[in-house]
Amino acid sequence: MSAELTFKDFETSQEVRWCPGCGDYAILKSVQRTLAEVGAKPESTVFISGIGCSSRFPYYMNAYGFHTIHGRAPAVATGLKLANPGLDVWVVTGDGDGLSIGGNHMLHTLRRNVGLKVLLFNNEIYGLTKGQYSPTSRPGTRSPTTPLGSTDTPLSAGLFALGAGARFIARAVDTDKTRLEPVLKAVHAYNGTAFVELFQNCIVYNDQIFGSFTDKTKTVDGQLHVQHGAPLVFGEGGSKGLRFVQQRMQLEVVDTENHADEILQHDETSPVLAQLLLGMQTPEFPMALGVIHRRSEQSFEDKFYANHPTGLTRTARVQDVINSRNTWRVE
Amino acid sequence: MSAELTFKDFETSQEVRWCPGCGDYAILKSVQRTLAEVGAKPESTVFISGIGCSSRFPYYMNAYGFHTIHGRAPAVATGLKLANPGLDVWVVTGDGDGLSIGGNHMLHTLRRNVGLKVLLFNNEIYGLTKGQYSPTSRPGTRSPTTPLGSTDTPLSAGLFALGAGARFIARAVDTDKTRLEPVLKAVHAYNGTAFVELFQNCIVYNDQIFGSFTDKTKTVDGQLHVQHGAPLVFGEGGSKGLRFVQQRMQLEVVDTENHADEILQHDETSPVLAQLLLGMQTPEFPMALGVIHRRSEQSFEDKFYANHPTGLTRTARVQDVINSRNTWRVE
Amino acid sequence: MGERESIVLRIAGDSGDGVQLMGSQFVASSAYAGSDFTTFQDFPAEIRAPLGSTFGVSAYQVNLGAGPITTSGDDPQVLVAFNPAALKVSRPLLAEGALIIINTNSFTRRNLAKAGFEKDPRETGELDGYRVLEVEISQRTLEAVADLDLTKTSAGRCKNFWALGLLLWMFDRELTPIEGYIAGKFKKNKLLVKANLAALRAGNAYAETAELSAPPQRVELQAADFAPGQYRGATGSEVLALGLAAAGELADRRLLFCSYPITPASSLLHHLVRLSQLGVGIFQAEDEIAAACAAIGASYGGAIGVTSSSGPGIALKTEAIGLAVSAEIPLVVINSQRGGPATGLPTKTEQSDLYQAVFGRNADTPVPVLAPASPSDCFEVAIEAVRVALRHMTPVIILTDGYLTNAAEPWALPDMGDYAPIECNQPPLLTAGADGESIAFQRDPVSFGRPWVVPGTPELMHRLGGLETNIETGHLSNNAENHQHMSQMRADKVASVAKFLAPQKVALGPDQGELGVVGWGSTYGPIYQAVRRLRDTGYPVSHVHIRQLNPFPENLESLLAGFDRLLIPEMNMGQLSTLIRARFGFEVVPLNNVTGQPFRVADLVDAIRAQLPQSSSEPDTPTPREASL
Amino acid sequence: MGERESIVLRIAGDSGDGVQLMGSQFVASSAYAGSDFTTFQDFPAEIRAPLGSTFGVSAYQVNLGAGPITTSGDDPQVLVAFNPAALKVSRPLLAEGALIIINTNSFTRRNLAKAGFEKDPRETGELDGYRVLEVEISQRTLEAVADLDLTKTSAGRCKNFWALGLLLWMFDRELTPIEGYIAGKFKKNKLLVKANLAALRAGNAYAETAELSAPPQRVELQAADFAPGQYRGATGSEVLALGLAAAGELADRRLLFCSYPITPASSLLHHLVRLSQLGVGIFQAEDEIAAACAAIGASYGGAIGVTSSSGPGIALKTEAIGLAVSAEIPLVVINSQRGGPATGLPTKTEQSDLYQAVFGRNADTPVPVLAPASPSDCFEVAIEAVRVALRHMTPVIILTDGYLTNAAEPWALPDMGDYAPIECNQPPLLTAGADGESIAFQRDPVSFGRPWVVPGTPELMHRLGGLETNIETGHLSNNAENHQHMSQMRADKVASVAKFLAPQKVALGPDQGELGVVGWGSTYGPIYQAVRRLRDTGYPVSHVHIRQLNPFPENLESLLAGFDRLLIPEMNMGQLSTLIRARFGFEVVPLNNVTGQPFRVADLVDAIRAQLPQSSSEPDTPTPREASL
Ligand SMILES: Cc1ncc(C[n+]2csc(CCOP(=O)(O)OP(=O)(O)O)c2C)c(N)n1
Ligand SMILES: Cc1ncc(C[n+]2csc(CCOP(=O)(O)OP(=O)(O)O)c2C)c(N)n1
Ligand code: SF4
Ligand code: SF4
Ligand SMILES: [Mg+2]
Ligand SMILES: [Mg+2]
Repeated sequence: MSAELTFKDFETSQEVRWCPGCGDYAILKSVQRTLAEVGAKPESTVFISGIGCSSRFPYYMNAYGFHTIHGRAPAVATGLKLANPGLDVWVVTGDGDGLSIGGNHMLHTLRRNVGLKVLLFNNEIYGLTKGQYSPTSRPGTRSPTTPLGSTDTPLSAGLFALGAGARFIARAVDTDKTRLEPVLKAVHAYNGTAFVELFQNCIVYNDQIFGSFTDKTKTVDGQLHVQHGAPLVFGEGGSKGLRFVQQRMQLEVVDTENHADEILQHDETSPVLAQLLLGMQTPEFPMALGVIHRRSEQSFEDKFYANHPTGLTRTARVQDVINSRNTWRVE
Repeated sequence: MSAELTFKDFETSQEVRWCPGCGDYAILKSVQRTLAEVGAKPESTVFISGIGCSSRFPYYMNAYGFHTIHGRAPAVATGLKLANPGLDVWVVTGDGDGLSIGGNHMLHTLRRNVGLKVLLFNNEIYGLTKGQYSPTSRPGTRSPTTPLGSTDTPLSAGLFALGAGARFIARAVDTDKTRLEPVLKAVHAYNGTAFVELFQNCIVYNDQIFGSFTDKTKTVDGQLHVQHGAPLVFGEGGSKGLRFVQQRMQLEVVDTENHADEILQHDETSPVLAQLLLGMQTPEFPMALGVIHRRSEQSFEDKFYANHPTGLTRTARVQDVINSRNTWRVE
Repeated sequence: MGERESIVLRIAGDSGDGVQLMGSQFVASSAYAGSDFTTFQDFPAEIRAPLGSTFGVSAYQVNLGAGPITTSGDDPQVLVAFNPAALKVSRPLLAEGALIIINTNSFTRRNLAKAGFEKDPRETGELDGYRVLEVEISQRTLEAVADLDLTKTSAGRCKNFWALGLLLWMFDRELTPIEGYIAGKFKKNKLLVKANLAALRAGNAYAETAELSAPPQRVELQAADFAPGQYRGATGSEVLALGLAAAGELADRRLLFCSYPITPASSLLHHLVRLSQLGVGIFQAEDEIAAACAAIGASYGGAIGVTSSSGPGIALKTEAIGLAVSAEIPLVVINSQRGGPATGLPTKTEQSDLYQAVFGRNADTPVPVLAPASPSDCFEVAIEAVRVALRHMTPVIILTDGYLTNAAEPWALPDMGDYAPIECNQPPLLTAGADGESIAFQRDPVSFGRPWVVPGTPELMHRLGGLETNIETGHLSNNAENHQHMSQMRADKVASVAKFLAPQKVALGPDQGELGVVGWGSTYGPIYQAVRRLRDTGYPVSHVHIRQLNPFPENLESLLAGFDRLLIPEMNMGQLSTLIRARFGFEVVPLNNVTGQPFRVADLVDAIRAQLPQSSSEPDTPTPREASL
Repeated sequence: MGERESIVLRIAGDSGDGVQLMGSQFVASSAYAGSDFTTFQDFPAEIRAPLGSTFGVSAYQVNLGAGPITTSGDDPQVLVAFNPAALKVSRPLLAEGALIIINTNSFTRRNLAKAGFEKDPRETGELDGYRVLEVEISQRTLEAVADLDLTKTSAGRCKNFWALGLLLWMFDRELTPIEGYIAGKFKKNKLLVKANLAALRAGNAYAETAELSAPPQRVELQAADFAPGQYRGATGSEVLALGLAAAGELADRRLLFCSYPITPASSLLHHLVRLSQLGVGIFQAEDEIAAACAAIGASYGGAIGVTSSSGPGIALKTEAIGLAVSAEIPLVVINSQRGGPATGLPTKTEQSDLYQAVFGRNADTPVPVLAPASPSDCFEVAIEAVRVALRHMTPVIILTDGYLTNAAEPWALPDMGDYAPIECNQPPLLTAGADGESIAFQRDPVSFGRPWVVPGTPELMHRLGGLETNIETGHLSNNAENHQHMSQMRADKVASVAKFLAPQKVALGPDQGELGVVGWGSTYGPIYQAVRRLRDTGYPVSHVHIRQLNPFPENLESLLAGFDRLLIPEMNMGQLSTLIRARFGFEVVPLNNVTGQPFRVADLVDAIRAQLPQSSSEPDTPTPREASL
């Protein structure tokens, strides 16, 4: 495999079985392209998923793949990463898989900073089981279990991750490959838990739920693409920006021209800024996309190996250990 | 039971079986006293716990009590609250019970805002199982499973709750009854999920772990008692205060005299301020105590009943429903 | 075609072809006309597979006729194939000489390729031995609605009603009920009412007029011999939902259904959410553990807590079920079984969670287990389960499965007046000086049910939990003898359930003899048919169907002992066989089918006959097989 | 007191009295002197109960002597009671005429009241029938260390060594090894070394000098007849930990132990964390589900993934175990059983998770199950479990329990040279044009183990999961026949385990006869003793102990068939009885003990004799009982 890889090298023979028009297709392609571009090796790349439409992902990737059980992918992946930290381990999950039944494993994975690349396909619905509302569904979501509209308060995936202590939080839109692929590259390069919320359209059960910022006519005013060190501006030609109102401890949208020096710069290391950006709701605010939060910190497995007295290698013989303590001899 | 109740009315005949000197005793007493003071009725008060030292709490309360299984108290309590929203339902849990195995239920309880009063006894250790480190243990904690010191990054209970969408977050020290009891009263009065982190000393396995702010010599400089609308000051005579440095988006301790007008006022409705306060680490900062965050919002069960077409009452007869659709008659 | 006792029809096409709607309307019309029936919906595993793919085929199968019809039929004698993939998938199932109605418009090169046909099967001889009726269904539908102002897509969507019109003529059914249905269904869009009516009538007319000179001739079905009464068609999960609501009414308690979606259990959730007016509430929890625990909390609070899932989700609930046993809290746990292990075959049916239900908990933790035999039986079982849970203060497991969930049959509507109220154990009055705390632990001497003392009750405050407690006071106890007593009490409690339930009866045949065929759950239909056929041709065989799997009915041992041989067909690797052997020590012959499909009656007939080798009276005829159309 | 074959000693006191340390040092000294022994630690359920309370009593019991000693003994003949509560709790256990050594300094009014004595038992006649030695242990300890500069508390803490000194004199043991131990243990604090040495010697001298004129006289124990070799004392969980590490070495793989603390399973975790140098890693997960899944992930990555818990935690793992079955991933699951249901009796022992191990999963999901019989046997079983997991690519369950976990006995140290390396299934070489993807699914024809292809291996990328897959390609498959084949393959795989394991032997007695007593797990010790006693007095009875519970050994059926009657003692409500009946159809007599305590040998002797009513050769003697001191 000396020749350069293309995305085709990451395709499998399996027929892709998502609904026509599902956002999953676009993400699959972007991942395949990104892996080819960064020169990942299929044999040292592993995709671990739970259960859900999105969790079928591993079948379509020519890499090692494990389609585990509902909600448990981060736990399986943690075990794998401890056994072999040299692998690139990706976790593919959904809003139900990763935040409902699997919320606890996600929480502790993020807290520990296990070196996993977590792609959370958030379509705000349980796709595979035919469209019940999920913990990220908006209030009022009509579904087979909420025929009159849901009333639960949704979870913000980003704020949840921040509260869990995530060091890397990013967001991207399924079909926007020019923005998605750089995020995937950053994920690939990161060595702790890289948590990415992907806004993924479920054309069957929750079509256009992200329309307020993904609709062609809305992207310019509806999306803010953050870049560390760059001003937090959006809109036509960067005409709008964000400033911080200390009195209320809140963000505000202002026009860039008149408030040039008040516009915030993006600082991906600031938890406060992350909280503000992740908490922005459309249409009042744009949706913050890109790498919103990134701090460098030793990964769980690095600590594990560094603190393990022998780096998990066998340096003694069982016989010697058995014989070493408080023994006596009978002749 | 027309006469006024005293804390004795909330005691049971069961011998209390915590280790002598355990912080749990003080909390028990404060809860008993508070319930008596607010005029709670034993018969409409329920304590639901998981498993752990702290989870033995219900046995010692003359009220209804259910000592369930490890980590699941919030889920059992949610079911109870839906069945009978008129009850005062308290959840007693530990850092292991509520944040390790039970993290997911805690997350979703907070997200939904179920009307539960959650007392999380955080002793940063698994007491009942003899002292293993927990998800809130400091790095370096020596325990039976981490004889060389733990390396995991701990979870902040408060930041986790905030990320989960908690509307009420408070903190108190086990033995400081003058501060604890007002917090418990606020908890009693709140109608959504009231989440309280109690710094509870485990004298056997993690003694004095909160010494940096609970030690008698440290309370004045080590504790900041927040009060909505009041300035965020602490230290001898309120000599120190917190200000916000916008550039770094961080808090800073300053002396009150010279920076009087920069000192922040506590705003319990601000998530940003909550994040800042909950994130403060001793000894650089004081430990923020009291009601740190409180926003009023309809509780889960109130929404449940309001949106249930019949408020969960039976308004039709099964026979009529059975006979109502697409039937035919055979003579 | 002459009069027939019954016939099996299968309609297959893409998910978007409206196959399920067409099937259910066809069945409705047949029901009005007095046919017995059992239907089965065969959904694709994918949500919305690519158009034209074989794995995207959705099918609706119905067996209808004089009855008793208890299965959806082995081999379809009529197939409606909306596209090549539908033909590809269904052809191997058909009876010899079956009639295949093909929508020729969909037999394009592209669709043929998608279905994996190298050549058009109509030309390769593959369809020899069948009778094929080629109709331009799509084309004729478009023509029928041509003068309405519809998009081509909308117009095309009417083709299921066109095809239904044709079928209705074939089976000599009235159009009127279907017309009424169309008017209701599309009442928000007059144009669609017109279009679908036009399509329906056009298909009907097409069949009637000279255009249809060859097959299909009319099918004359013998009417079923129904007992007088009110009927409706219903699937197992619909009936189960109503049964739970009925139990709530009989107990005069609210019902809180706590669940997390999973195939095929979700459909129960979807039905129950529409029964609010019966005092039913739904809690969609974050996972199965929370669902089980919330149901326990609900029961603790005095509602009827019900939780439901399929095998993998039930696995997660087992710890919580143990808590309900220990704390003696009533709880109904419904398992809609599916193919396993692990995620397995979520859309396929299986009966392989019997071990899990009876034995699948840590420690000695017995739980009553009931299994409905048919969609109608779901009503009885739901009520019985709640009755047992409240009487004995125990969790009860109901084992249903993917087949029962989706299969529909005519349901003789129950009369609620026939059901006794569901009693629950009331706490005794507190006499002066008595210990209010221990009242919740004063168990009934026969059922071992403890009083259901709910929070909010004055003076009876007490503590429950999962730690072992003193048998009298309910206080924590580490005492050795007490644990022995409590373990025995828990065993006795579950054993006592049998005292209250009906003794085991024979479903068909005498209650002793050469061979007993013993089944449980959704295999009732095929076993019943197979035994009926064999008995009709003189074979000495009986059918025993066990609804009460733990504890077994008190008379089961003596009943089974009356047969020389026992054959136990199950859709698993032999789980009931194990239980029967373990309990009674009988030799049994297991017949295990784990294909994700219900048993075929013909296969059962063969298997049963193989157990009757020297039966005297036997004409050596081949397995009776429906004459083909 | 003359020479005795064996004696049972119990030391009891408050958690802070150093009872466990004292016991283990006493046993060490006895071991050096050539005694066989079995010890059992009886911990209070509370972490640190109030001083002086009965529920805070911590006890250490040891049975020692000529051996084979296989239980920690029924009735202690010597009791050291550090306080009234210790006496209160232990008195009912004692043999008639036992010697009670009392620390009189603790028999204050306050302590007596805390222990629930209304009057001082020394004065009420309660202790008539025992021999009582009253010693001011606390007081004399203080005197012994008086000239050292110690706080009173520190000084008082030396009393366990004072009492140990006394015991060592009674049993005529050397002080030297204990002195060495003290020097090591307190090496960071010279003062404590001095103090404890002083106390030890003072206690010893006290016994030796005239001050002790009455009892205790010296106890002379017959030395045990040990096979030559190296020994050490070890608890089941220590040995199990070393066995797992040994398996890692034999397989030349890292071992990743993923667990969540729970009583009594945690002790395994605590032991393994100290075996890092053997390539063992520990992952303390957030819960049991994560622990099981992480172990699966570890095995997927080529390490030996092991997970461990007790019943309630195992319940949570059952879904994940199903995944390992489906994906054919090796995994070792260790269940340290405890009393149940639910939280139950966490500190008490029980064998009631056998059903759960064999049947406790959704679907047909067979898993091999092994159970060690004694602390030493844990080594063999750990290695065997890993061998099976790797050979068959399957999860394997080990059932140990609270008793085995904490019981210690002399362990004849194994020679690693005696163990064959553990092989795993290597992927075949990839030939040109072959399908690398399907190589992971090419199963061995005998063991049905598939190659262990781990991520990182070039060219063999493939996908695993919990959905049903094609038996040859490993691709997803909904196919009916394939599911039947895969189900059969999974059943055959587990059945094939028996082909590789040793046939069942008889533990004691002939391999056929009037009565076979059949046990499994930690009841080995008491059953063995009971059968031995009865055989010694001429009763025709054999002991069969099953290590391999699923599948049963291939010859088990024929072996058991050789007995006229089978008695099955278990610390549960009859779970092995069910399995034996279900599998072989044999009538069995269950003997069920669910008291949270191991069987008493005397009770077993009675129960076994009751099954031998007409045995010819029977002298009508009472149950042999140890002569009291
Ligand atoms: C233990 C268990 N519970 C429930 C299910 C059913 N189930 C499968 S996927 C899913 C939710 C899928 O939603 P999400 O994670 O958002 O993925 P999507 O299909 O939307 O991509 C559920 C409830 C299961 N397979 N296993
Ligand atoms: C399913 C299950 N897993 C594990 C345990 C063992 N266990 C009981 S309490 C506990 C942790 C207790 O820690 P925490 O919640 O912090 O309570 P504390 O004892 O410190 O008050 C554990 C691991 C259990 N009882 N059940
Ligand atoms: S149901 Fe939704 S998420 Fe699932 S494949 Fe279809 S479009 Fe995609
Ligand atoms: S172990 Fe710690 S938390 Fe538990 S009772 Fe003792 S002091 Fe309290
Ligand atoms: Mg989703
Ligand atoms: Mg704790």
